[in-house]
Parts: sequence; C-alpha cells; structure tokens
Amino acid sequence: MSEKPRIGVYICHCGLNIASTVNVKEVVEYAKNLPDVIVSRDYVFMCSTPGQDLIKEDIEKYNLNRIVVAACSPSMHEPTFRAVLENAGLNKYLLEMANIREHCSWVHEDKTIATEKAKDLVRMAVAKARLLEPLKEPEFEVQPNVLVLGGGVAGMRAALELAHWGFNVYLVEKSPTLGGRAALIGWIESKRRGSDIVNAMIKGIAQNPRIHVFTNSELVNLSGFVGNFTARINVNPRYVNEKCTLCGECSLECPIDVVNEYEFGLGRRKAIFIPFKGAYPQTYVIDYRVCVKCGECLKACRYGAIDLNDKPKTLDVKVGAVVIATGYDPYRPFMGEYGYGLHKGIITLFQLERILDPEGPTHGELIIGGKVPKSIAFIMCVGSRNTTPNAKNYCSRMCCTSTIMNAIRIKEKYPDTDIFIIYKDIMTYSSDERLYEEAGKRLIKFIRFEEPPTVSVGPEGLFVNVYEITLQEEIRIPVDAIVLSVGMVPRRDLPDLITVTRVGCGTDGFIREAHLKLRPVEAPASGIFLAGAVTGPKNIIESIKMGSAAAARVTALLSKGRITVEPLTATSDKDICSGCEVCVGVCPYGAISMTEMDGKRIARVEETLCMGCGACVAACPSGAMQQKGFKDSQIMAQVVASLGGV
Amino acid sequence: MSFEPKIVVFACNWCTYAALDLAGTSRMKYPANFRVIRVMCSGRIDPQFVLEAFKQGADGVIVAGCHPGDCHYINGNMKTLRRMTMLRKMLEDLGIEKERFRLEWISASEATKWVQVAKEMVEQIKALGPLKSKLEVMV
Amino acid sequence: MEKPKIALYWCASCGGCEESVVDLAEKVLDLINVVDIVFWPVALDFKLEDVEKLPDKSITASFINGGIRLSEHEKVVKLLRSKSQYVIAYGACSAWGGIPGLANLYERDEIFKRVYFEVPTVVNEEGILPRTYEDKNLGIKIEVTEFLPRLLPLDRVIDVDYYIPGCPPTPDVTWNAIQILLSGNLPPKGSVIGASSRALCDECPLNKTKPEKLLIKEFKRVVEITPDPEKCLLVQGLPCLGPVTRGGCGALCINAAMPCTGCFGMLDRVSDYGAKALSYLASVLDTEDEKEVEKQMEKLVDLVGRLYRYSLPASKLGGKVIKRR
Amino acid sequence: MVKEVIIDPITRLEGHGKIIIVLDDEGNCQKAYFHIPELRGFEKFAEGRAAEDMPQITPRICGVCPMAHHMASTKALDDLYKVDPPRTAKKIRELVYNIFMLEDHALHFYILAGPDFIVGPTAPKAERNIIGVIGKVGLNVGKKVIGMRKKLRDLNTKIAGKVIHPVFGVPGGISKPINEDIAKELRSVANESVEFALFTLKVFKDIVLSNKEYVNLITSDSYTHKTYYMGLVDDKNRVNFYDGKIRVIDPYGREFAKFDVHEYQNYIAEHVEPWTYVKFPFLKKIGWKGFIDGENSGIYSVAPLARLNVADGMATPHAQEAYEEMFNMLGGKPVHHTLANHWARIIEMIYAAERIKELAEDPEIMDKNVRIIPTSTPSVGIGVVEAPRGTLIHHYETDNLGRIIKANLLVATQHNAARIALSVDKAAKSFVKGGKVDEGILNMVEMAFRAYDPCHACATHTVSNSIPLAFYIYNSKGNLLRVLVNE
Repeated sequence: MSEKPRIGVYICHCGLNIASTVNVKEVVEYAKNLPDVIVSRDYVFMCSTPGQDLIKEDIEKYNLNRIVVAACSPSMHEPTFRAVLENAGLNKYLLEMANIREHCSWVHEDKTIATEKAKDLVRMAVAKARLLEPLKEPEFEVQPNVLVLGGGVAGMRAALELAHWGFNVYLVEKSPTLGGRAALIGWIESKRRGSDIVNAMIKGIAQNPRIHVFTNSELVNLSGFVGNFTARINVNPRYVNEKCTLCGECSLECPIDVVNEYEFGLGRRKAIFIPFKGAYPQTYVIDYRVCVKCGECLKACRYGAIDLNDKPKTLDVKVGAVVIATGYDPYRPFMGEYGYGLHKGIITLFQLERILDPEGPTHGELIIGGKVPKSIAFIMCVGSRNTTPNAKNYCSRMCCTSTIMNAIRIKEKYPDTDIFIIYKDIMTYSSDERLYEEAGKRLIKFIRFEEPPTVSVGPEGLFVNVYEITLQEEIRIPVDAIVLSVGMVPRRDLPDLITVTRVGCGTDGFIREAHLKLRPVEAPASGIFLAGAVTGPKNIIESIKMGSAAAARVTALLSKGRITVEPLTATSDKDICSGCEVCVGVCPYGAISMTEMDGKRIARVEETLCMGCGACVAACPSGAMQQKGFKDSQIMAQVVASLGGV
Repeated sequence: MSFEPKIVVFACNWCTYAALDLAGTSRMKYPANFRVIRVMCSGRIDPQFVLEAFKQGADGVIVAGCHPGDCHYINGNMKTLRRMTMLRKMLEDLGIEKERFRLEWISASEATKWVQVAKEMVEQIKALGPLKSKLEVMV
Repeated sequence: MEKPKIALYWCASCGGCEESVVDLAEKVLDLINVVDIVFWPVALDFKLEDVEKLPDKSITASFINGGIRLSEHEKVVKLLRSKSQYVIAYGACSAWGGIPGLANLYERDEIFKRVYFEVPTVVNEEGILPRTYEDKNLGIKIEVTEFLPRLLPLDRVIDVDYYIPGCPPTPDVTWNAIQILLSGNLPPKGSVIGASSRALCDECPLNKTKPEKLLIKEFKRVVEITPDPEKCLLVQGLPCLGPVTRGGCGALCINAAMPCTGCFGMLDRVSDYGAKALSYLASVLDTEDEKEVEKQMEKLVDLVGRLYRYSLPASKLGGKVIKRR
Repeated sequence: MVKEVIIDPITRLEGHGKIIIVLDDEGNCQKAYFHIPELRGFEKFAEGRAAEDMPQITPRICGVCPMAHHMASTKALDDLYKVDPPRTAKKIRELVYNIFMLEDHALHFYILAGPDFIVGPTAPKAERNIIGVIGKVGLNVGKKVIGMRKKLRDLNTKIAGKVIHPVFGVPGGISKPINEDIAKELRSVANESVEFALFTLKVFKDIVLSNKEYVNLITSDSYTHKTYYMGLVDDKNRVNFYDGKIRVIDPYGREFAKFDVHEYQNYIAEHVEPWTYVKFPFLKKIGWKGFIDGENSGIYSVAPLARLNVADGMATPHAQEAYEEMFNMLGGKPVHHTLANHWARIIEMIYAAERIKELAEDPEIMDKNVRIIPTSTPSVGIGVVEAPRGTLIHHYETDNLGRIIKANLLVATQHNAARIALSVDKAAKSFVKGGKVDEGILNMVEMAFRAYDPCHACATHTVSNSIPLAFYIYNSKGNLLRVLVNE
C-alpha cells in the first residue's frame, strides 16, 4: 500500500510469564531502532483493558498504521488485539504478533538468550508488519443446521437448545442409545439420579421434530468450512425396528453372550439386547459387531420387528457448525493395580454405581464379589494425580464427591458397614463440601496417604496397607471389599475423531479449547464447538452447562444467516498469470478455474471456496498467485529478518 | 564462544505451530536456536524460502506440518512432501548436507516430538559446523 | 543532434549473442542509421583504447553478453560501466550466468584437473597447468589472466540497468528492446526488456490442449518417448519448463516438439528459478507416496543441471557449496 | 622489475590475444608465445548432466557453430544408445547441417575475412568490416548476402527449432518430421543456394584471383607450413561434413591414416603449454616435437583446406570442378598455403549448396518416420562431424541411467592452434630482425589468423574472431622493448 508504514510495537510482560525470562525493557529499546517503528512500549498485561487502551490511544496519537504485539501465541490473543485495531479504526489485519511467551519465555531459562530471541521474534514481526496490507473479509451464507456428536447429557442439552433456537440438529451417537454415561451413573445433590435427567432430555428430544437422531452412527468425514461443512455419517444397522415391544423373547433365544459394557463389565448380555431401561430408541438392538445372523431371534420375535438384511447407510448432511460432545472413558485399572482383577472384592467406583443402582446387576443390593461386605475401603485418586506409574497427572475432581456420596448412600442403607476412605486430598468443591461434613457425622473413616497405599490379596482376605501420617505408622486394614475411585480419561476413539474434525489435541489427550477463558467452548478450527468431558473431566452439571454454552455460541455464529471468514485467500494477478493451469490441479477445494480476461486465459480464485492453504501460491510458477497475509514478499521479509537482516 | 547454529523453522498453523505452543504451555525446555515462521499450511512453503534462509546464513532449516492424512487443508502436506523430497535431493546436489534440512510431521499434541527433533538437530548441526563459512567461496 | 553511441562486448560468451545481433539481418543496417557503434570486437575493428579515450558516460548503452569467468572480463566491464549511461546485460550468460555457469558445481582445481590431466587425449607427464608463467632462462613472465573461483552474472560485478533474456535473445526480442531503449520512456531500472511479462504458456500454441486438472502420473525423458507435437508436452510427461519461464521467444523449442529448458529465465516475482521450477514440477506430480516421488525424480536425472541450466550463478546459492578443507 | 614492465601494458590491453616475442643477443626472434585468454571447463561440468541434454548444452561452447556441436553430440548419443536413426532422419540432419555450413562459410567470407580481400589489406581499419564490404561490392550484393543467410537460417530455425543452439537432435533421430510448407520453401531456397555459392566463387575470382598481389600473398612462403592434414571423407574418399572416416595425410599428400572416430585416441593426443589455456593436439604416433612443421612434427591442420587436401575429390559436379581448378592453379595437392583456406571455403560452399539441392529434392525427406526409441543401456558414445573450422569430436561415458560420468571434447579450431602458433613464430622470425620490428608483422599475422577463421570459442571456449593482437617484444635480458598493437 502507498502510505509509509508507521509501526507501534507493544511488548507484554504477561505478569511474570514473559518478564521473568525476557528482559522486556531491553526488547522495547531494541524495537525502537527498527525501521518504520514510531513507538515501542511495554505493559504488564497487554491483553487487559488498560493494555488495549494503551495501543488504541497510540494509534490515534501517532496515527500508527501497523501494530506489532509481542506477547503470547496468536492462537490466544490475536482476536483480542485485532479488535483493538478495529476499535481504533484500523483494518484489523494490520496486526502482527510475536510469540515471545509460548515460543520463548516459557521454553528457555537463560535470560540473555531468551531476550536475544525475543528481539529476533520482534524484528521478524516488524519486518512482516511493514508489508502488511488491509484486508476485507469475505462474507457468505451459512447452513442453518448443526451437527452434534455425542448423545450424552452435554450433547443432548446442546441439541435441545439449538432446536429451540430454530436450527435443525443432527444428533449422532456412536452407541445404540442416547443417554451416555449419566444414564448409568451419577447422582445430583445425592437425591436425583443421572438417569432421571437423561430420561427427561430424551423425552424432549424424541418429541422435537427439528432433532434428527442417529444412533449406532459415527462421523467419518468432515469437509468444507465454518458455515458450510459437509459431514459424512455412517449409520450402522440396528436390525430391530420400532415394532419392537421390548418383550425380550429374542434375547432369551440369542446364543451370543458377551460382557455387558453398560454394567462396566460386571454382568453379561446377548447380541440382541436393550442397553438399559429407558434407552432410546425404545427398542431392542442387535450388536452388529458380534451378531452371527443365526436367525434365532427372528423365530422368537412375534412382531416382525427384526430385519437381518438391514444394511449400513452413509449419508452426507450440510451443517453450519459442529458440536463435539463425545464424553470420556472411565479410567480402567490395569491388572493387579491395587489388586484389581485379582479378587472379586475389588471393583471400581463406576461398578459400585451400577451395584447401587436399582436397575443394576444386583437391583441395588450391595453385593460385591457375591457377598454383602461388612467393611469397605475406598482408595482415591486411582489412575489420577501420578499416584501410580501409569496414572494421569491431572485430577478428575468428580471422584471425591462421587466416592463420598456413594459411601453415604451405603451408610444410609447399611449403617453397620465399616467404611474407610483412603485419600490423598479431598476435593468436594462448592456445595459438595456438605457431603464431606455429613460423611464425618456418619463416622466414615478418612485416612490420608502421601505414599499410595498397597493392597494385599491372600487366603486370609483383603488388606489395605497404608502409612498413616498422624499415627506416623504403617497400618493394615482388613476389609471385605475395596472400591477403586477411578477418574476420567479421553475416549479410546478420540484420536480418530480429532483426525476427522482436525481440531487440536491438548496436553492430557482431551480436545484443546481455542482459549480457556476467551473461547472455552470452541475448538481452534472455526465452526467447531466443544461440550462436556471431551475437553477434560467434568461432572454432570458442568457438562450440561457446557452443552448450553456451546449451543449459545453456535446460535451466535449462525443466527445472522451470513458470516464472514478470515480473508487469507489466494488471488491471481491478471497481468502476470500465463494460464499455465498448474494452480487448478493443486487446489484441494476446486476453488480455482480458468477464465477469459482481456483476451487472456487466466486463473480465477473463488474466494468463498478458497480456504487459504496457499498450496497454489507455492506451486504458481510465475508468482502470479499470492496469498493475502502470506505473500512471498512478506514471508521472505521474515526469513531475512529471522537471520539478522532488516 | 561455541558455535550456536541458526535454524529457521517453517511451521503450519494448525499442527506444528500449535505443538510449539503446547511445548510452551507445558513449560518444556529446548534449545533457543530456532526462529519460527508461521504459515497456515505447510503446503504454502515455497522451496525458494528454504534457499533464501540458507542464503541468509541459516545453518539449518526445518519444514514441518501435520501428519499425512491430518492436514487441515485436506492434503496440503502431501504437496509439501513432494516438494521437499525433491528439494532435499537438490540441496544435496548443491553441497548442503541432508542433516541441515529436515521435513517433519509434528501434530498439535506432539510437543515432546518437537523438543526431541529440536535437540537432535542442534546436536547434528553443531557437529557439522557453520554453513555460512562454506558459502564464503562465492566471490 | 548526434547519434547515441552503442558498445557491444562479450565475456565468457559462446558468440551466439553476437550471432543473434547479426541475425537482425537487414535491421542491422537500419540500426547503424540511428546509432553509432563505437565498440564491437567481433565485427568492428575498434579497440579498447578507443573506449578508454571516451569521456565517462559518453556511451549511451553498452550491451554486454557472457558471464564473468576471468579476471580480465571483470576489468573490461568495469571500464564499460564507467563509460556508459546504461549497461544492458544481454542474454542468459550475462543476466544469470548461463550454461557455462554450471561450472559452479565444481571447484576450479577440479576443472583444471579434468581439462589438463584427466581427459584421455592429454599427454602431460610434467603436470603443466596454465598459470602465470615465468620463463626462467629467458627471464620473462607471461600473465595468464585468472580463472575466477566462480562464474558470476554481470550484476554481481557491476551495476546493471536492464536485462535482455534468452540464450540467445531472439532477433525480435533484441529489436523490441532496442525500440524501448530508443523510445526514451524507459521502464524501471532492473527491468527485463524486450520479452513478455508472462510465462511461455501464454504464447504456447499447445497451452489450450491441457486437461482441466493438470496433474501427471510420471515424468518422461526425451530418450524414451516421441511426443505428439500437437499436445502439451508436459501433459505427455516431458518436464517442460514453459510455465516457469518468461515468454517472448515464440515457443521455438516447442514448435520443434522439444520441451522448454528455460533459457528466457524466471519472471519478475520469482527470485530463484530452480527452486520455483522444482516447486512447480513437484506440484503437478500426482502421487502422495515418497518412494514414488523419488522414482519420478530419477526420470529428471539431473535436478540442478535441468532446473538451473541457465541460472546457477544467479541462484540464491550461486553454485555448489564447497566443502571447507 | 620484469613484473613492472609486463603488468602495466597488459592491464591497458585486456581482451587481446597476447604474443610475446623474445629476442636473442643479435636482436633476432628467439622465441614467440601466443596466448589466447579463455577457458570455461565444459569437459568438467558436463559430468552429472543427462546425456540427452548434451546436444543442447554443448552448442554453448560456440554460438558461431552451435549446429556442429549439436550434431556431433547427437551422433554421440546415437552411438551411446546403440541406435541407428531412420534414413530420413539422417538425411534431414545432413540437410540441416549443409545449410549451416553454407551460411557459416558465407558469414566468414563476406563478414569476417572478406574485408581483407574485398576492401583490401591496406584500407583504413574503420572501413575493414561488413559495411566496408558493402561499400565495395555494392549495397545490392550486401543485401543479397544478408538475405541469403537469413533465408538459410530461418529454414534451420523451422527444422531445428533454434538456429543458434538447435534442439531437434535426439538419440535415434530427430524430434519432428518435415512438413509440406517447409519442404516447398526448402526447394526454392536450395536452387538459390547453388546460384549464390557460384556467385561467391565469381566474386572471389573477380576480386582476388584477378589481382596478382593477392595471389602472390596467398602463395607467399610466409603463409606456408608443411604439416599433416586431417578431415572426414566418405567411402569414396570425398569430402563429407556430416559423416565418414577420419583421414590424415602427410605433408607430401600420402595417406598417413584413415580411421573410425572410435579409434581417435590412438591417433590424436593433446599437449599442454603453461602460457595459454589452449591445448595443442598432435598426431600421437609421431609425438609432440614443439612448434615446428614438417613430416617429423606431430602438428597437423584441419578446416577447409585440410579437408580438400585429405580428400580425393568432391561429391558434387560444380564443387568438383572448382576443386580441380584450385589444385591445378596452386600446383597440385597438398596445398600448404594457409590463405588458400578462403578459396577452399568457397568450394565447400558450392558443395554444401549442391548437397542441399540433392536432399531437398529427395522425396524421402518427407517421410514421417524420423525417430527410433532406443532400448539398450547407455555406456559410451563417440560422435564426429566436420565443423566449418575442422574436425569436431564429442566423447561421453555415462552410468546406466544415461548420466554423464566423463566427457572429452576435441574441437575444431584447437587442431589448428599449433599451426597458428607456427604462423606467429614464422612471422616473428621473418619480420623481427636485428632488433628492428617491421610493423607489417601485425597485418601479416592477422591475415594468417583470419585464414584459419579461428573460433576460440571452440578452441578454448571464447570467441575472438576479430583477433585483436598485442605484441610484447623483449630483449635477451628479459626487458620489455616495446608493445605493438594492431590498430
């Protein structure tokens, strides 16, 4: 652009996050001498309101036309600072960020080295900023439909709200039924069961014409982009239709007998079964993975509800946004971890939930390993907080509350049971603290450990050995049963989903939010939203809240019917293009076509189809094709600057 | 003072750049020899950039993107694979040791892989010595 | 008013550029009517002294062809620079080093070794090498002008105003350039003049025969196929460099059913011909398998020699990075 | 001390072929050095290239005779890939090659050497160029020459792709057949060519042979060296530019050797001198005896006169007629007068033109089968042609991918380098006496040069057709006496 660059450079301390390793003042001084830099400042938190105002005021005061912010990763605060430019009346694409936190202060220790690197990063940013140009965001229509992945509480909540706001929802659940984990476990305020909430939601969904439910189904491909995705869904056969009356004759005849995952491995089930009472759709279903199509069930069924010729279907749906709410897996202790698998008396918290459930394998009777235990020890933080070598390093939070809640319920029903809770720390945050108090009243014994306890399994029974820190001695507790309070881990199939949806993966293997505070229910990839335990451990209430939040964000995105996207698209220079057609073959979106212009056959880019990957730019043999915001000249300037040049 | 290689990294926004962010948020430590240039997709990386980096005195260059099949832009990284495979050969013909130029697939979650690649490359290039001195031959 | 003065000079040139000027044929006579040629070693008997006698900047334009190979070339072009208002790098060698620039893949010693020792016909037991020679018994010294470590394009030695591309430039291109220079309204300094601003495809008669998606399964060598002369050669697998090469030649090689080898050089927005050519060829190759890429690379046989055929000395690396001893 | 006197003038005289003459105590020429400053190293950087690219790479050795290198290289590829091109392909190659010989010889006679004769050796330098020639023979003739060359070169552009640095030669044939339009044009140009060649002979006779001075000059001893001669001959020992066996005759005209190019290493060797980049080929069997002529010296000569000397005749009628005429007039074979090269060159023009006509009228050149795709694995290939300035040999060794491992190039002018040095020496001896230097030496040497039409682009890979010369004359103490420049 014609006007001479006037650059303002703003260097953030991020409290001590940057300032403790980078000599910010030195970098500020350095930046002052870089070409076209008019002003260079630092501030403790650039992203804070005062920090933003600082920039805004300078833009007006010095009529700056380019801004460089050296702070955190652009994936964190680029939107924040772009907004600042906009407010100051500058085109928001005249911003360039230098990532001196994630890429510098947090990964280096030597202050001198880190400071030098910070200078380089600022120099590179200034070099690019000098060549930045104002960009206009292309605007286009969006699909008024939403894809919700996961039929648990978070997904169902989101689906219900989106439908309420008038969007069509495709609710895709991998298992044969809606409900998710909450349908099987969990209590709210120790009185309402998770399944009560689930049933209420299912009712609402079943009645809502805007919500299209696909069970036994999964997303296999997601193409397109925010506002206009095309989702390919594989629908696996149920083999049982709505004529089913739940009489259950079929199941009696079925010869296939497998472990019942809906009881977390406690009971067994047939190939044709109903996951649990109140499952939706309200029919039996044949597990397509294990059924051998022997036809016994066909004979047994008097209602013609079974069709073994049912085939898998694939369908494409066009959606404007995607909500990922696929939940979590319970941590599964390895064989021998605290004796797990070596003794019938050792179970997990999830299994206990089922045992205490009236619909469960023991119809609510406390029977563990075939007998009613007189004494139970709960071992906390199993698989969490680095208690054992292969444990996760994070805390699942809900296990403390859940453990204590179940202990209390046992005490209510079996007051004589001796209950020990062997814990590392207790995290009954917010109102759950009351449960902790009540547990005390009910004489549930809490034993704190620093070194994880051990379990000995022998002919004389079960023992938990733990070093009691108040007694300062090793104690040996004989018990009839041990419950391992396991936490939540990412679903085993989550990596596949991350691949298909191209969202980022976080430290602990859950999906990473675009920004923990600013965009907590969004994935970095625009148009994709997150709800529930898919981003990390949550309890039922939190998951439901997040479902609502995601729905609200989607509504905000799609309600206008049109949206704008980043204009980092490719354009072809009609005065240089030779019409060689190389770009056409390279474009993965079919966004480039050949067209006649003043007698020349040249390439034309369809802006709404162009996703801005830049593959055609690298391919263009004559440099006619350039990408906005990533021009050859701009990147070359960074390369030169990265090696000391200006 | 001992030789500290200068290494330019061209990283795609969605995988490798994010992996470096993750390395940061996880407070991992790695050598400070790298200067990262962010592009939306590794498919944008023009071999001219790599040569310019060497011309400007880089001792090494890394081109990094999403794993095959994981490209945010369907198959941009496959174009990168083709270009950089050919470029590697051409650089060797031009006397630039293969250790100085790497094509790496580093996903958003592979911060540890990045750190390992970073450490390894700095070691290898320290062993090779500076490239600039070899370019001096140019009159 | 007096006619503008023109000088023509060759450095490490094959003389093809001179021939191309002679190929202006009757136009040469027209030219002589509008300009005074004050220096042209190949055709006219004016000597360097005549040039030295001229006042600075008194030559309107010097057309210099050939790369800078010997210390001697360096000296002459510096003289011409001081005497000329405009210096025009004429032809591929002068502009980017040209084919003799491929010598930059080897060290000076390797070249001498091959030429004066290794070739099968040489008989050289005494191990004689041409170098500044002192005849002891006669007590005289014969200076053999120095063979520079690397061949250089003209603009690495002196300031160049304009470039005329081609190996050699075609008479049309030369004539266009001369018209531009005589016209008075000159393009920005550093411009390539006389040729097209678009790649060869723009003027290639076969461009329209391309399929919708330009992707090819495998590269072919000219030794292995006889291409259909009416179909795009690239589509038939021949690594034609037309897309990455400046137009203006009229697609001469393609008219002879041979792929473009890039003698008109790169376009304005490209900074390294070979790297850009590589990127383009890799882009049209239709495979996602590394092994297959390597296999197809074999078909190109000689990446550097093919993609930097005319421009190695002007490339970002300038030649092979010599291992330090 | 010596250094001082030498450096200063050299910097003043860049771009000149340097001749250093050292006198003995009597002030007579004791030794003469001739130094052409140029080297580019094609033999080395050919290594690593794809063999099929050589026909396009090697022409850059010389843009004055690129077709010669293109053709020698293409023939080396036929040999490399053991493939025999279809008859039509060979004929088109030979046709194109003769068109090239004709226009290149015309260039030399009218534009490079012509001035010596047409304008006259004594005319002022400023007139001794093509413009001067035109002044003398008239603008029409000038236009005729320029026009003829243009037609011939345009024709080769159409068939070979480019006339400077052709591209049509491929192993096993040529890239594209001839179409009807080209054939038509060809036939008309062919007739014109013969007429033009005969006209050129007439010009030569009228202006040169009718002038006693010139004839004496030609036959004068100063321009005479009794050396061996080398050239290609067909199966009837007649001159052939495109193909044949290499024949060598001794200074008495007896056949010394006749061999296939594959045996060239047994017959030809190269000598290296420290004071020039040019290598001096010599006959291996006789050996390098220094810069002397005669039967005991391995020095030999190539180019038009040599070709006619080694041949028993010409393959076309008018050329044969002119051939006999020349040898009769100059006293039979072999002719040792360097300046007779000009005459021989015109005779070759006639042959080329007549051969063009024969081929142009041969219906077979219209055949569409002009290419055979090679199937064998490459290893070694050697090719030869007669370039305008003499025998040209390309020799490649490759890996089985066809990538060049080794290359050797024996180029035309190079074969004459030693004989040129002889001329210089002889001139020095006869023009420098008792410390007095007759400036006629400049003219004399320069004319000798032009006769060879030395293309130092070929010999050492740069052109200096204008042969600017600088003479450094030293006394026996090694002190520079004076510097002579040919102005």
